Amino acid sequence: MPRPAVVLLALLLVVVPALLWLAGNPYAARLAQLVLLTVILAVALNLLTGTAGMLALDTVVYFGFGAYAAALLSLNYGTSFLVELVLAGAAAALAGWCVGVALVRLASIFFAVATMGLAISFHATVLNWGELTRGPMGVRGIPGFRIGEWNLEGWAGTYYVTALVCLACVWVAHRLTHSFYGNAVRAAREDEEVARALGLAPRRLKAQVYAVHAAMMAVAGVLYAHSNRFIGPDNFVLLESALVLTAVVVGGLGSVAGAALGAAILVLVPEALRGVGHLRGLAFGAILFASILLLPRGLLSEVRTLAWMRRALAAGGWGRAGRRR
Amino acid sequence: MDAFILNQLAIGASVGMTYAVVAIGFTLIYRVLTAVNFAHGEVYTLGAFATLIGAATFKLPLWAVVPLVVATGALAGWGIERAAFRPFRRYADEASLKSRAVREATLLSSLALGIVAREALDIAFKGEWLAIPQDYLLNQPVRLGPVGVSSGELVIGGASLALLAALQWMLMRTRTGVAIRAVAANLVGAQLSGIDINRVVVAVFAVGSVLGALAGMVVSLAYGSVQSYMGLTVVIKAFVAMVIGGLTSLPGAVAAGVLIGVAESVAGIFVPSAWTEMVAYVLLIFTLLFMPRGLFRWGGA
Amino acid sequence: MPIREEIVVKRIILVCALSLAAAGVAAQPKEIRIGCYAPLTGPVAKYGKAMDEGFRMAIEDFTATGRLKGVAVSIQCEDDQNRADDGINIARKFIEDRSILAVLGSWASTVTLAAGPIYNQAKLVNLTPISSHPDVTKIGPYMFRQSIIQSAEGAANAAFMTELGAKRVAMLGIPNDYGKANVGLTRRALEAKGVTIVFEEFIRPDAQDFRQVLQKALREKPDMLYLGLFAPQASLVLKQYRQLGAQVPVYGAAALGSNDLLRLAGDAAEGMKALLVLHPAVGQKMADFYRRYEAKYKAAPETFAANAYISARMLLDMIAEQYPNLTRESIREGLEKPRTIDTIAGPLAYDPKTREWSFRFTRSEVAKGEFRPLQ
Amino acid sequence: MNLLTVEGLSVRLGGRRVLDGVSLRVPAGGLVTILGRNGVGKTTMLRTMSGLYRPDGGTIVLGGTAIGGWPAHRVVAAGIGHAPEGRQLFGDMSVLENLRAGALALPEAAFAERVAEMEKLFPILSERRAQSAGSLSGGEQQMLSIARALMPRPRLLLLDEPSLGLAPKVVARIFALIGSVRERGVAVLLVEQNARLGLQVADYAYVLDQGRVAIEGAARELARDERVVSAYLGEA
Repeated sequence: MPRPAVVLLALLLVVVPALLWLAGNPYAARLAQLVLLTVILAVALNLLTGTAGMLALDTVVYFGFGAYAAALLSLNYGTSFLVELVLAGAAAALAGWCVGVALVRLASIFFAVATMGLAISFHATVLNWGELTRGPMGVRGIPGFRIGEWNLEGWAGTYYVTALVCLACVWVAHRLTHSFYGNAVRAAREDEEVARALGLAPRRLKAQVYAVHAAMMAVAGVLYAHSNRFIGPDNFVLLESALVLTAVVVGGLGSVAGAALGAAILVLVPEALRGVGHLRGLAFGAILFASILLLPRGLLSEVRTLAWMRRALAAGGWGRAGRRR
Repeated sequence: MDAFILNQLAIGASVGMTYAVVAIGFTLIYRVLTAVNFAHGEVYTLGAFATLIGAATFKLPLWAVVPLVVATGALAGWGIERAAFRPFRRYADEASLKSRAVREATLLSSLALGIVAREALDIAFKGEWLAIPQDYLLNQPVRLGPVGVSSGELVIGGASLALLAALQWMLMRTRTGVAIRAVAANLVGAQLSGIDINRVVVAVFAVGSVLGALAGMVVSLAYGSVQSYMGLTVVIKAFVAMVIGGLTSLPGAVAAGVLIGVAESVAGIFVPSAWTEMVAYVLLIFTLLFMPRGLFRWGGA
Repeated sequence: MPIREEIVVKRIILVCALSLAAAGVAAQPKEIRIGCYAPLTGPVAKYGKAMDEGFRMAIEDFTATGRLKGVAVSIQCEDDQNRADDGINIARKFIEDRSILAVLGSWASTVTLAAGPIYNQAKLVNLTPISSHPDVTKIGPYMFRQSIIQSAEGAANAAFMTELGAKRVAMLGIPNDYGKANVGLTRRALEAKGVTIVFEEFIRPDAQDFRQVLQKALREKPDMLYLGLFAPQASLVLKQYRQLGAQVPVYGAAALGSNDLLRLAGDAAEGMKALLVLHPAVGQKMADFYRRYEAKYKAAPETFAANAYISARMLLDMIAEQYPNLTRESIREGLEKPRTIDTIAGPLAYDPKTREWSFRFTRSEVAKGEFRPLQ
Repeated sequence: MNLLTVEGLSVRLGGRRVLDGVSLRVPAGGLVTILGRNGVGKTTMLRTMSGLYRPDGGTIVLGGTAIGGWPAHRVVAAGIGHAPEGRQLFGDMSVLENLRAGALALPEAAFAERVAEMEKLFPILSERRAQSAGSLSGGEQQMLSIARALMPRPRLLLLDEPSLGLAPKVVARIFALIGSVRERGVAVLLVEQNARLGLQVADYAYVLDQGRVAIEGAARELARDERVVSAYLGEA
């Protein structure tokens, strides 16, 4: 095991919960959980936008799909969240694959516009399809996390469920990006023609990444529905997509660690500014603007992170990824 | 066709004209820099607020509001270019001027600037819906055979066609127009021909934003209310109109804007109007997938 | 190190002294804090701000009565941006802050419905002065409401509309929890009275042009048009309705019984019928409130400011009665005691079954640019 | 008397030093060529003189005025015309409009006069006047590019790879035209990968290697220089 992974595990599974327990503050626990949820979204979007280079604004589609699937399944059929994670993840991956195959041939800005159309259409659908989604009222009374008789509704249970899923997603994203596969995807990002000449299938790679990202977002949606206990169309407006994209940009496109850092900033800074009231929106815009202008590569850039990871892996002599060098 | 259908089409066309008039400025900027100016919606909003301030605060006559709106638009365009676009033109070769990184960075920087502007307006005007004074409004009913429209709609339609014609004339017949088209066609070639591209780009932003602000003015005069979030929906529709119209074609964007309005209206006959919001995006995705160069390949400008 | 030890000892003494002081405060609280969540930014910020200002006026007026001398009373308003999520975050924050005795808010039912269960579970009273969705107080015993109740409004609307001769009604609503409930409950009451609903549609709140849907409504030949909208959309609808030259009478939901509508719609509102609740035309005390508010904030108040004022005044008066034995539970008990309170909107009667106070409705018509009460 | 004097020019692009202390001279009315392999900095050299890149060391003096670091449009006004690599024409604009864009500062009468002069020099362009630049053949595009650069009456013309991608016959015509440009008193700085051609027409030549001047001398002498023959003239 490399040292960074041990540190991360210890931090998320021991240190943070201990601090939250000491603070005895469910509000802080809720924020910590929200950060982890946003980390899943940012890491997933980073796979798509950072590593595969597809600027997407449809985060809310798959996130919302997972959330609504979880809410409606658990209320109507009493399913467990574990079942929903698998079902929603698989369904989103399938849907993502189909959408991905259709959309990946669109170049940069057109892809962004098409995904924006998807996001707005999704919102209109959940808002107007009242028979299924309960329309603008949203879905209330969603049960918390439970496994059989084991009640995980409290802050600690909610935190641990989210942390474990988050770690799993980060691990998957990390393995995908720091591998031959990741390099292939990056090649497809830089130049489809060259990638094709290298014997890769760039569009298939991109569609695959799109499907994986959709699955991760749906998983986050399931967690969101069960921890928030309420979802409504307003949770899935275009601006939420822009928020996650901002997190990825602030953190540094292409870097898994950067995406996670960006997610933490984008959740915690506006929350800290809550007292300032009406300046929050202004602050959000200003953070985005300043980070693009002053930190065009984000806080932790892809190149820097990759270089750091290589050193860490070489030092740790970790598994296949390390040996392949 | 019965009067109901005709009226529905007329309403759709007039709503489409409001998308079209915003799309003109938006498309002009895209055409020159291949960059999307997401702050354009806020320019539209600023135009509407300038109209409100001119009419309600200073009680200027309508003809005097126009220069105020024009000045507001020009200033906003200059500011957006300086703050959100120029910082990314660090090198002057083609590889960096129109690279994907620059396009995406300016898309986000203009989006961020738009958010800042919108929130600032929201704070300044307390998020209120504000009414344009009654006697400035262009909403007298006008009957054209079986179809009833308002004077404002005729003004919006007339204005968007006039602005389109004026812009086309400017692009084709004036030296500034030649310079703008040269910059749009080839940034490096334009510089080596002695054209100061920074000046041309500022001019483009100023002209495009003046058009956006004028759009905000006529729409606010036709509908009568103004609010800080009003540009949000419209800029997205203008974007869609630009893509459907073929990205760089001004007449294409206008036609696509009208088409979107009519399609929304026609769809509204068959489904509840809340669903018609999706019409533009269905059109958009259809266009992108099956006619990636836009519905109208009208060449020329 | 002796110096260090000395500091430690000093610190211990200090901590003891502080905790003693704290215990003293608990016995005789010098500070009373009430939480509030409202949309202070975003598209409906104006309403949230009206709430905030109503609360502040209530505090001022309460302080002026001198009932709790030397006690600082404050209402801490947090911005929920009209979003359920933010409402939930604020709720978690408030339930942790033991100095918060009760919470007021929010504006949108969506937000209150999302945050309410958290307050209820934590046994912290949430009194909403605005959110009118029927489900709000069904959340549990810690949820109270002091606003127009949609079912009551629906019945009153139906009674008024049938007296005006409505037989075929076309209804337009805003597609949010307010509009759906308002249109739905009014529709049910109308149908119970034998009225036919010939058309019902929910408009796009971000649209600017509603003539397309108005034409669709008029095609069904209604004899009355019902608007379950807020003032910004309703004013556009009214203007465009006049432009179409339609003659069918218009009836507005009680939310439209505000001067804000008249300001935005101008002449187009002429002849509209609506129920008034928190409008200066309903009584002298309310007219006084409006006058004082205008003098203070240099702008006409939203009806929501009056809502907020009434709720905060009632809460503060009750706290003064209970002082100094104040707990979160005592607030609930105080509100629970069946009682009729006297407010600027006249006497309000409490219904212990629904934990709501019922408001009086005054029938009115817009004539010459203002709401005129009808007998 | 030297028209252009470049002293110790250094340029850095994206962190890489592309030019490292290059010095060269172009006499008034002279024809000087820069030779070198792909990627040694020839194009960067011309682009820096034209103001597309900022030098980070050295001076560029044109007829007594230091123009180093000026933006491109001021350099053009100072008297340098540049027919760039890849021609960089305005594809969807007509030939006449391309010429117009090259001389926006000229008043109408002077413009017409210049167009007449250019059409005399490149008769094919008068036939193609209203055609869009993108529809011209490669040779015609190259002529248009040169004509556009000559529109504002420059004292010095920078020519970047005019032979690139053209058939030998066309190349011969273009090089003949370079001679007539020179006869009109315009100095020419020619960048050419085809060293043989460059040395044929030039008076003086510089060979660039890895951002530095490796060899310089009269063109006739360089054509016999062993190093140049083996490295650049060889079998080609």
